[in-house]
Amino acid sequence: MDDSTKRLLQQLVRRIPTQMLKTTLEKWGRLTTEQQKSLDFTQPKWVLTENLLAFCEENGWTTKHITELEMIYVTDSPNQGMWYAFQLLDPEDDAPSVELTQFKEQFKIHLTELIRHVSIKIKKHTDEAVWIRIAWGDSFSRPNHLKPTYVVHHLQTPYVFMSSVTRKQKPLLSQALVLATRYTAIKDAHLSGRKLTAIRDVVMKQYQQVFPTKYPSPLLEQNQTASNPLIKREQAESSENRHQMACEAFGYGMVPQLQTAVYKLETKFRGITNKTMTERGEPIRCVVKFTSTNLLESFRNCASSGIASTPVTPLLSSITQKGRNFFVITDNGRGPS
Amino acid sequence: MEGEATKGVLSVLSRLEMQARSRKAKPPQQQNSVKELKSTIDALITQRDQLKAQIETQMCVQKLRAAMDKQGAHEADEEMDDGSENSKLLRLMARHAQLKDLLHAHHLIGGYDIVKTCQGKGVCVSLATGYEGVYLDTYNLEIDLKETLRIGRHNIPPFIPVNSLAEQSNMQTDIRAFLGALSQHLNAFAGRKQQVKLVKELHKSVEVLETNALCSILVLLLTVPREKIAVLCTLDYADHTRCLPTRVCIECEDKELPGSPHWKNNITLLKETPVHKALITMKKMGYIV
Amino acid sequence: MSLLKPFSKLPGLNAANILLVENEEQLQQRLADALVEETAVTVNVRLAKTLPLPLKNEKSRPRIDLVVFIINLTSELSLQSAEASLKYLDPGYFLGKVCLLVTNARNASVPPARLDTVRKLAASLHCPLLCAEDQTPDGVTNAAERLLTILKVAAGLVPMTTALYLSNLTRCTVPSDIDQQGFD
Amino acid sequence: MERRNSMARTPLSSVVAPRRSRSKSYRRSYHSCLGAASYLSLTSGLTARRLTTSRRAPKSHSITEKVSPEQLALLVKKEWQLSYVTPLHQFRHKQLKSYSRQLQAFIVAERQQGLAVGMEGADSSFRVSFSVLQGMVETDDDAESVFVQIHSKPVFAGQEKPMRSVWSGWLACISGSPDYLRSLPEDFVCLPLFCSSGAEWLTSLVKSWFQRMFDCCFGPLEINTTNLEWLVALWTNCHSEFNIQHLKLMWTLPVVPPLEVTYTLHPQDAWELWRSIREDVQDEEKTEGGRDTMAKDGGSICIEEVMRFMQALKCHFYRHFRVDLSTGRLDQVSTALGSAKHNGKIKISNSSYMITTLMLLTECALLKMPI
Repeated sequence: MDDSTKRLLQQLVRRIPTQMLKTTLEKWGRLTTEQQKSLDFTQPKWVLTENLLAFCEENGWTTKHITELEMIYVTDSPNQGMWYAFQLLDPEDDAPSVELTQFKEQFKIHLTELIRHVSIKIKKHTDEAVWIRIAWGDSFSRPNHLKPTYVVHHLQTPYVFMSSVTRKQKPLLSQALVLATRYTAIKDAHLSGRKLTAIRDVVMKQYQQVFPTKYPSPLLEQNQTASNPLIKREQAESSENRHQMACEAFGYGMVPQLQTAVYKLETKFRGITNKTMTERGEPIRCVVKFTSTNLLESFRNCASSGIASTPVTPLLSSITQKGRNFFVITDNGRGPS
Repeated sequence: MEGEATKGVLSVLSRLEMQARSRKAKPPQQQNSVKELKSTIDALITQRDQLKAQIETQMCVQKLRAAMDKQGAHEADEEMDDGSENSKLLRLMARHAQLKDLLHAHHLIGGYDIVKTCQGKGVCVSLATGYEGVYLDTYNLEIDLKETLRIGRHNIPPFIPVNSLAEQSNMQTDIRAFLGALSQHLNAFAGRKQQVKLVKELHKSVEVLETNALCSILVLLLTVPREKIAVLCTLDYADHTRCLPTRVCIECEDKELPGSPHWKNNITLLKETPVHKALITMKKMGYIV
Repeated sequence: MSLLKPFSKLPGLNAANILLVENEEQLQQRLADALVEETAVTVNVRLAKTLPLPLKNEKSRPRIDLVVFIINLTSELSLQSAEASLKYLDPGYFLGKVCLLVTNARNASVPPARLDTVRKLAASLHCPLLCAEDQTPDGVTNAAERLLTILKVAAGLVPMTTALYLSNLTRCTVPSDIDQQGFD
Repeated sequence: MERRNSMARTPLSSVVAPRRSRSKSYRRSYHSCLGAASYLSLTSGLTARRLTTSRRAPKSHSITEKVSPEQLALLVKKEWQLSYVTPLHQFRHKQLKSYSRQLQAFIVAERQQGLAVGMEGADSSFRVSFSVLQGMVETDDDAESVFVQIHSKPVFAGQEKPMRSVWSGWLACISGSPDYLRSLPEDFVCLPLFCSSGAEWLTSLVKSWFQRMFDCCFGPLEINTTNLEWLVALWTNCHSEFNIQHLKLMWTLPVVPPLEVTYTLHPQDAWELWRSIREDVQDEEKTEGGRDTMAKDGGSICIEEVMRFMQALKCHFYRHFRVDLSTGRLDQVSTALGSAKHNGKIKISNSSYMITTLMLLTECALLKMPI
């Protein structure tokens, strides 16, 4: 049990919140029952770490076992760190019939061809997604388990989600993924966020959307209190209309919790008042960033309260429609997507 | 007493005065009341004419519709002789009414329904899906009707290749083919997903080892009752427009079991009937627990 | 587009009708809930984001006795929208049947110039200017009670006082030093 | 808005006129209970609210000659929390030494009483130093700025371990309004602007000591939207001489959950927009014969230009996102010269233009003071 495993275990136990530690260890199942009982989770974290290090000694756990524990923790709480979405392009004709075992072998073969020192662990999680943990080493050093990269892929869907990956590792990983999924290319989907479930729902369209129907049932306004007969809203119809358009643009009810949206603008200034600025040739370069704990809900409230005028500008509604939260806008429409 | 009498005289005088004044005023009153009556009459007449015209057009449209339904749309056009302006209009109206009823009927039998949006510049198609009489999800797709048809907002999951379907069945010209293919894909997907759900609910003894988002692959772990041997059954739904697998393969430790006749017709059974029904019959026949 | 007239309809029996105009549509709902709890008089509350009011419910709308413009000082747009809405009021309302209600007056991010513009606006319209605190429930009930007193007078339910007389007492006046130009 | 309340007498109120004197007082008292009396009307005439219509454009005049670089280094690149201070009674610049000793004793005494209990680390030996920031003034009415620094060392640390600075703060008055400063009685010193950075408990200790010693009072000083907009204009104007690298503005929109908008402009584009707006305003003034504004050598910036610049930025934003930023609150402004936050946090990153910023802050402090 060399010290790299010890360091990995220490880092992992420090990272897992105490209330989750108990369930994660139980799921891992490598602790004997009395070892599990002897752990008192009310003690401070460093005491628990010492106990677990002792058990590690006793049970002779290897780095492999510890990475297993880490994977259980990460798959259970996927909303840590930043996640980036990538899109697979133009599938081969046998892409729809790629099977899990086939994908596993292909991915391992291709990645180890590209880089020898790498440790790969692939697991199918209950959410039907394939989780891959990659510990990178370079040509002469052993894989560094302290900074692994996680990749999540739903088979037969054109999307892959990656946690932080360095510029050097990205082309290798992309290459291996493209070959294993039998697609021909992969591109950055310009969608990132702290909650994996959120960016997956946006891309897989797994949230409630509102569409015009023949028999429109009035959408329930969130704050639809039992209206007292004495109180009448004069412009109820226009506010309902705004609310409908807001829901059409940003989804209805619980929406995926994106946190940010970034727009790089390079567009000419068109002000009604000063002429000099309008004739000025070059565009104005600026970056606009929207941040909120629940971005789509904030935008929806903006639109339904009238702060953002409706119908919602395509710039904002294309976050949900195109599944992106990074845009480059130039005067001749969208910049290089 | 004095009061009543004088009151009496005064009231009489005032009444007389009133009558005199009203008689003087009446002639002009009479005139404008007459004028009023005349205008109401004119209004009523115009209204009656309009209603008559409407009845007429309805009658014609009904006649045309009947003719159209009998011989199908095309021949009916030549049969109408007078090429006058309003007959073209009538024919158009009849055609419009017919299409509307057709669409409504199509929607009733679980097909797709189309509704106009944003002042006619776009259309929203709602594709209902169902399996074995149970209505499942409804998917919506907005199409912009500018010069070229463009797919706008939709909630169809990404593993259903909407764009490639649009190209294959060249949506620009033949939108019915595109919507038909899309509806087929969606219904097949909903059917397969429903089957997996039913397998998990009805067959606790059968373990679903693997499936994917598109439900185009299903790996089941079956156990043969007597010898408790595990059998791995993989169903591959390569054709995404149907709910039945295109390829079924069985793997097992003792090699010759997959070759045995029973299991052969089990495979054909799995190929022809939905998987949850096939499992029921296999259980009844005692091949699996 | 209907121009709101103060005396265009017959008043209801023992009824007082108030119109709350707020661009943000946040405080007006809570104020309305507090106002309708009044039992002595049946208070009808109409809520609007801006004026003019839609022609559609012209018939069902009772005669409005008091129009209250709610201005949130932290938002520049709130003041502009109130000023725009004022144009759609019949001049008859400016005889004691209009009131300005200002929130967040003590908020640090409010430039003093904005509060002065509101005070000058109120002074020029001869209408009272109330400052309300909208963060706590009792701040809202307090504001509702003060509106109720003005409403009762405006609806003519208080003997011996007319809306005009009350407005003359309560209208906002601008202290002279406000107009004094800068130091230099 | 010319003064109309005296002329537009409605007929009824003129009837009331004879009893005007009594009813006027009656109206004022009734009037105040109705809430129109805000804290504004309480301020005396002199510091009454006034709208600065124009300010001197910041010039990188050599502050370094007036103030020693080391002292400047103390003020720069650190985020200060702003407060206002009422004039100090019997404050002598000469007695700084004794003030250091008294404050040091006060802090140690408070520490022993366990007043500051929740304080992490057992620092208990302190050293306080008062010093004068020579030359940190603009007009001769301004009092010299005073800098306070507190060093401390954990108890059990050995002698050799150096004292590290745990708290610093300074009081300043940069071109305070002359007639206010001259109106102060003799033994009062006015240093309205108080900047502090360091442990919160130390800040409150220093404040309570000042309040006890010089009979003054402190209060939080926020920077409201107009002053933030002034800083936007003043800092953007410096780009011709000093590269401000970026102009970053942050708004918060009042929705649930609150939406933060960060609007970062390329410095050159921001500057060109600013320059074109200044030219437009100057052309208009030339055409309509213009008010007798100060010499228009670009020396001074007027509020009209500031408002137009902000309006142009918001309208550029509106054209793309169709969201009107004036519904929100301007929270923060930052460039390479420094950053200012609505809740009263200021950071000066470059000393060459800090005088103009400090003049603006001094004016805010003077206005916010209750007396």
